[in-house]
Amino acid sequence: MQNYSFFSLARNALSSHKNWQAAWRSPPLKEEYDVIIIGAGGHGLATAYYLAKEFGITNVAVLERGWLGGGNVARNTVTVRSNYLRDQSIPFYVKSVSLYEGLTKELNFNMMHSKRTMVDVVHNYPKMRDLRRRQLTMDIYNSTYEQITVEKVRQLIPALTGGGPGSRLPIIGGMVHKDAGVNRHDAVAWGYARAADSLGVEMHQKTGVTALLRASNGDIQGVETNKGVVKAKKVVVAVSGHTTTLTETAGLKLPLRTMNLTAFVSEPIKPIVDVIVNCSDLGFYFSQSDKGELVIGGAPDSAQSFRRDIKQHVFEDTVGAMLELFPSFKKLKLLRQWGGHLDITPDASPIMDETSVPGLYVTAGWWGGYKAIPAGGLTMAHHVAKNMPHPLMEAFTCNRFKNLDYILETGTTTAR
Amino acid sequence: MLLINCPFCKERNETEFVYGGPVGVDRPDPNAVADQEWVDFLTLVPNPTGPVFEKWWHARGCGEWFVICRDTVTHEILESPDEKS
Amino acid sequence: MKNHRRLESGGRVDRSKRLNFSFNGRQYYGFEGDTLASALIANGVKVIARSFKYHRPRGIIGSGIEDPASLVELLDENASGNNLATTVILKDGLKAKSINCWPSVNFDFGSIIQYFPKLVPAGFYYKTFMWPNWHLFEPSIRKAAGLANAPQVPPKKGHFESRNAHTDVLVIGSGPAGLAASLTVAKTGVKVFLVDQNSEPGGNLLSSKLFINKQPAIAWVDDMVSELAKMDNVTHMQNSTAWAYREHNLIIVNEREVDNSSIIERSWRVRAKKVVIATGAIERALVFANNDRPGVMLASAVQTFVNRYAVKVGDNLVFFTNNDSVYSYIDDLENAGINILAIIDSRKKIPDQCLSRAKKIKVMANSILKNVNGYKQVRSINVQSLDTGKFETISCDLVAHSGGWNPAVHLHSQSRGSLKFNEKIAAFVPNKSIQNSINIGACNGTFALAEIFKETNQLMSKLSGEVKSESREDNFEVDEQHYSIEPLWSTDLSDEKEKAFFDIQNDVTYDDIQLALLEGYSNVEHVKRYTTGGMGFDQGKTGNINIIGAIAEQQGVGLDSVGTTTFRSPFTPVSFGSINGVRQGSVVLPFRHTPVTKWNLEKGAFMYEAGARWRRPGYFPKKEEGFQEAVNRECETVRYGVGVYDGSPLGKFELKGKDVGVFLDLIYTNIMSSLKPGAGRYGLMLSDDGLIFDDGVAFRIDENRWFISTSSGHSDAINQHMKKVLTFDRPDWDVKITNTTNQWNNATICGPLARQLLEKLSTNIDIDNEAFPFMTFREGMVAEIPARVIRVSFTGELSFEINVAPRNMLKLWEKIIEVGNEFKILPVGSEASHVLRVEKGFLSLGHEVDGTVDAYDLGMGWLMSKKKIDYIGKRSVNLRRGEKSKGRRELVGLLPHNPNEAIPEGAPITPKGKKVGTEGFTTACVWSVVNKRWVGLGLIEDGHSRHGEEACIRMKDRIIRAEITKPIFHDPDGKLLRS
Amino acid sequence: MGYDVKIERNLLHALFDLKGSVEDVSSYLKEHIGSIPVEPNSYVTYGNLRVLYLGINHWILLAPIDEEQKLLELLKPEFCPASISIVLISDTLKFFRINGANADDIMAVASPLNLNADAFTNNSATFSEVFGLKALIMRHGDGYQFGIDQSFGDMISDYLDLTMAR
Repeated sequence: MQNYSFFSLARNALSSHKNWQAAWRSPPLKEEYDVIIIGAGGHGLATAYYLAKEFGITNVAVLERGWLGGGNVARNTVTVRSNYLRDQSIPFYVKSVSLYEGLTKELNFNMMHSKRTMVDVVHNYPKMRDLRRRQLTMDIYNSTYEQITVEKVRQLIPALTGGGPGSRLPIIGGMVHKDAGVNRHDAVAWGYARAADSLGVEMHQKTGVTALLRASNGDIQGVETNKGVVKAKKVVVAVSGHTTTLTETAGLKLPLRTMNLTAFVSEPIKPIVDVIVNCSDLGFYFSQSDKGELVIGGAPDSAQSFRRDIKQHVFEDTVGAMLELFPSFKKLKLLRQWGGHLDITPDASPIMDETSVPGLYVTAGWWGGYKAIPAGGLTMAHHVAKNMPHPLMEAFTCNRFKNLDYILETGTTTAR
Repeated sequence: MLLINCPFCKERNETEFVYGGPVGVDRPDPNAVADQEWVDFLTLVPNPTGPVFEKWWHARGCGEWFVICRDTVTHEILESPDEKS
Repeated sequence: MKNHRRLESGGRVDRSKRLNFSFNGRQYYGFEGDTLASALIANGVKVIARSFKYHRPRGIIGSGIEDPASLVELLDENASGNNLATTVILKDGLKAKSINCWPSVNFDFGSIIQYFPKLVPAGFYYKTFMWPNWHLFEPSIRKAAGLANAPQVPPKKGHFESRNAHTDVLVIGSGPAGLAASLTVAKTGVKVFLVDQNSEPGGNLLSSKLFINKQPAIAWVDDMVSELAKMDNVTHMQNSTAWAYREHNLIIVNEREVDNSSIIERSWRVRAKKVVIATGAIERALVFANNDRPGVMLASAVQTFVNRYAVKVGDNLVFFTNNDSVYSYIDDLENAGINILAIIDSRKKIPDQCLSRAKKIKVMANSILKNVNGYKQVRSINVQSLDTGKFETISCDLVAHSGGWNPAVHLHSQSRGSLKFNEKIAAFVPNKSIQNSINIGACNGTFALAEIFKETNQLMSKLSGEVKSESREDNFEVDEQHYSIEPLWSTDLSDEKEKAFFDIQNDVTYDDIQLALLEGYSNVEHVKRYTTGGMGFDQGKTGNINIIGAIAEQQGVGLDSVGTTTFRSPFTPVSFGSINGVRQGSVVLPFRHTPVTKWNLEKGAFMYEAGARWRRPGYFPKKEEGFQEAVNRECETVRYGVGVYDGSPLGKFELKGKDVGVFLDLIYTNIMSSLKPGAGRYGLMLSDDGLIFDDGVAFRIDENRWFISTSSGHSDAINQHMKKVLTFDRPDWDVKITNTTNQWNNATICGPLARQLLEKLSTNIDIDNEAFPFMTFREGMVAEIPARVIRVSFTGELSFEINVAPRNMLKLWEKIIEVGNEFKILPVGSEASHVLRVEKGFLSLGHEVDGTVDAYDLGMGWLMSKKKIDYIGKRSVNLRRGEKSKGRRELVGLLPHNPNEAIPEGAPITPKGKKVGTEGFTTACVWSVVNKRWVGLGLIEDGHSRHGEEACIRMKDRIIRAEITKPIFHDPDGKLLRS
Repeated sequence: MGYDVKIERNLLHALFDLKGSVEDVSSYLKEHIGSIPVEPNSYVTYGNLRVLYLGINHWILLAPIDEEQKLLELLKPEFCPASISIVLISDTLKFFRINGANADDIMAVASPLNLNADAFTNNSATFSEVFGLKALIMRHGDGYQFGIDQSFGDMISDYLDLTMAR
């Protein structure tokens, strides 16, 4: 892998940047691989990388219907955090956050991971109690969460001038999650892809999988694509939103519904907010990117959808919530907005498991799955390589629904 | 924001309605089905890329629950219930 | 300063209305009808802004929303961040300044970076700043981020509005196509909305000097507009941008310059049966070295500034084009006194009708503008003939270029319509519409005026058919126009040292695009993201197509197979204030009051946000009294005297029909159908997956009538649930439900003295315990008010819930307080209620029910009917418990070893207090006034069999040890509430 | 410059909620009041009394508040047959009246309902949304009146003040 550094940049400048290598190759598609990963999004690419890096499995193809890194990794709001409620979830996300922190160096690709802390703005006492429960449970797993006063909230976020004592929903305090950060989402996809490629993993873009193929004994034996049949004894489905579309071609039904979640950015402005602001009582969250845009998210749409679109009323609710706390943003302008679809399970926690089809693995149900990419990739690779789940993912099985054992995470999306 | 055809009130803004999930199988007799069948009823819902039958409640209108058929890709409403009165 | 670049006459500015403004602290003036851009040009101001990355000086390039560079910040009362000078309507007193430059636009420290451009190619930040750590670099890079400053305060005057509109036809764009279409449709009598982003109608006709029906086009525009104005069924709005095309033909329009001085901006949600998109076309740039120097402009902008604003942009002009359109500007510009030195045309063969318009001008076919000389101002250009390879330098102060025209397909594309690449005009045009919309005119790829009218007529008669009317035939005579083009996505820059920009705002150069492609970022989305091309304030309106073209050329494919990046809303940036509208302050979220709310506030209650948007009193502190003292006082009043609380928010429903009994048996876990008239029961409702949904009571009024009450937070959900079950699962059952939540308010008096108080209030109900036992209700008069009195208890004490009509509630309340005085009655807030229910071990949905427990875990298995074959949730609870009932978290009492030590609510319980996975948590902990100690409730694994053992609550710095007990700390036999 | 409207707030009407099949309700009402409307979301008038048809098998009887007692005696909610349900709900809705030149502007801000004259006529009545809440909307004079859940009355009042643009 070509090394990236200031010196390589300077050296290449001398040759007018004509000698850079492609970040990943475009090899011809083979007839068979050890492992096929469907979906070159965050989870698919991370799984490929860790399969090669940690488990030495390099005869791997990542098949992507569209363009590499074009899934939800291209559309999310890049918040990385580990403030979860349940014992099953917290250690998983703690691991993910720590992997993210080392990722720039590990992949030699600057993710610009900025550990800038998240501030939960709290408006009611039941919420505060819930967050305190999180705080004390998170402490067991070394994730930090500290209660702060209203004054401290305002000190950390000077632009937050609303929510005063006479307002509709006065702020009563906040929680600070210092482990939280943001980074460059495209860099995560490209960094994993480049590193996986250098270890021998193949990326195949514009290679859409149309069906999963099973052998006569029921095991998975490969996939059918727009470029022909490709064989593999192990297939990982990492196609947020379209999971059931694919698994149903193998006769496998999964408890997933596909929904649309949207985000938007403001015009670029000089730095005004340095932390990630989250306010679930009103229903919005945002951070300011290094480009100066505020990256803002809110609640999901209610109904099922495969259309990456904006529901005007959901969008207006988010804007109204933000303006309540940041009234000076009234003249700030919306620059761009978009949607992405993802699938959700009955308990809103993910499924990472080998399915009842031997050799077929799914990683799905990611509802805010960006933060889970490194740990999701690592544990999935572990499962595929060792034929047994990684301890951190053990709870997130398909089978938990057989006994209706839910892992209910309130606030799985950052807002609501 | 959809424009949903309520059987009583005709076309109304989506904000007047509450989404009630896709129409799955009918609720089985809980005393007559195997565990797996019961769990499937609770957790497996149709999730097609295309037309899906789904329940909506006209919460801020006439109060009727009804079923429409909507395309999950285009959001076009392909079938609405007949006008009833 | 004087307007020395202003023409003596012409244009659409009103020279009698002089407007003073300031830019970067200097005073200037312009006229009504000017934009900030035209006024700055009139005053000879050339450098408007500095670019994002290289801080190169930038001038005005376009004349409207397409301009990629002229960003300014508005100050004072109009303060707003990034604005294109070309779209800022000039106002008297306007103050603006340049963005992204320090200390000033003419001397910019940041520009030093441009001397090291080789070190900052596209995506350089992905490759460096990694050692030793990104955190060291981020602060200084972050400082350079952003463009303008965000406004520091909200607008001081006025407010925003958002509103709804419904129309038969929405026409977007009041250019020639839009105006003709509007009038045609409006004459059929249907309701028409016509919106347009510009300050004046006419679209491109405002900039040209064309003739329609032998009169100047602008006169035709005036005729059309005045005819439309006479029609009641037409709503015509200028300064109104349709910026989002949502599903089901919902279009969002941002209206500025509202005819109501207190409204800053207005947002319209327009629902249209049919949408006619007539948004015109946007001129695109050509890519050549130093194509960003002030004085390099889009050709159409030069024409617009001259014809519409009467400003002479430069004196000596060179055109650079690959298409016909610049040839039609020649006369207008020469008439304005601009000296046209040359037309550089990249085409080998230039159409004759073009050449005939340029007879006196040097036309250089098959030639390329190689580069521009000058820094803050164009000084000269170098042109190369591709025939001979020879170079020539031409001194000039203005370069007007045209790379062709892109139909403004943004809204069509937002509506999910598809696009196709039209080779004839070398541009993407609408293909299929998905929603009920059509494209007409230039946005449909039809550029010549005569053809626009022809097409509009055709399409409109078809549309008129849809809206039930005869078609009409207009016959417009217009001057001929021709349009042909040979695409030139980029000039040959392989050996060029100077920068050539694809995206002028984000400083994305030819080299950047090449680098992205070299490194394998081959998809158009990759190129956009790697280089940030097209991601600026202008979202690449003039430049994106060239990026697509460059990719196509490099990959040797057609533009069709490269495709476009997604067109996202908004079409142009729009303020969050207008999107939000009037919703602010007290109404930012809904709120609900009872008739007692005002009284509570007057009595100094500390108000809480409760479920379902109710605002409820938490406690009533006396002066200089803390939280705990106030709560203790209220609790003691209930335990030893009598208190009163406002229970109005409880959800209430009346049910009638012959099947209500069986229905209640289905939705509650226990049996309700056996109740006698006048009697009621407490019950649990589950969802079908066995989770606890609500708890409440059901009472029978007579054979066929019942009422139920639910928790206040869930009444809407329960209404929904009941009707859903009746519609889909039990359609044959006769159950009619009326929501009476708002028909009944209640004051609940509770405590050992409650009966005495009720007697004092005077009632015709026999309130003796025998005659009116626990869990029954009676109707009668209380304090001369018709009332329904219910004996339920959420505190564990003797209670009477006195329900009355809301119009009588305050009267009842005040009477209770007045009469209760002698019993030292106190109003009780939700904090005291919490303490009282914890002392009794009563369930609270938000505390003990967190989605993992069932009724058995809570020790309420007696509510789970064994007799009933089915009730909602039964099967799932049994399935979840399965054979094993070990390891479940069960409700227990927690008595801290130290009676004065509180356990924070939510605190986790771990085995022996170790730093390991939890075995439970504290659901509630209160100071018990009857036990004079802290008492808690918790959920802990196998808790029912662990009474007497020790629970270890793990805090960060210590362990709180507590005894596990039964979850009840007061009157375990329930004698008091039945007394 | 504000909108030119006159707003009356928090008015009470006598209201009776009626449910049951069309046959049952129409025969019961015919006996006591008159025939019921046929068009969904419309009403018929009998003197100062209106019968509103608001949902499948759902009507509301609306009259001045001082008629309440008289109607109670006439309709006898407790004694009507099991097949129909009559519930007094006068206090459930607080009514607001908006009249004047700009009544349409206020309603355009408040409600997504199509209030164009051809879509919402003089004898239309329907449940729809006002400021995001369920509301019973009718025309009134040169403007409108709408009823909103009683507990939201103060909120609607605040909302109207904001909308009046003063």
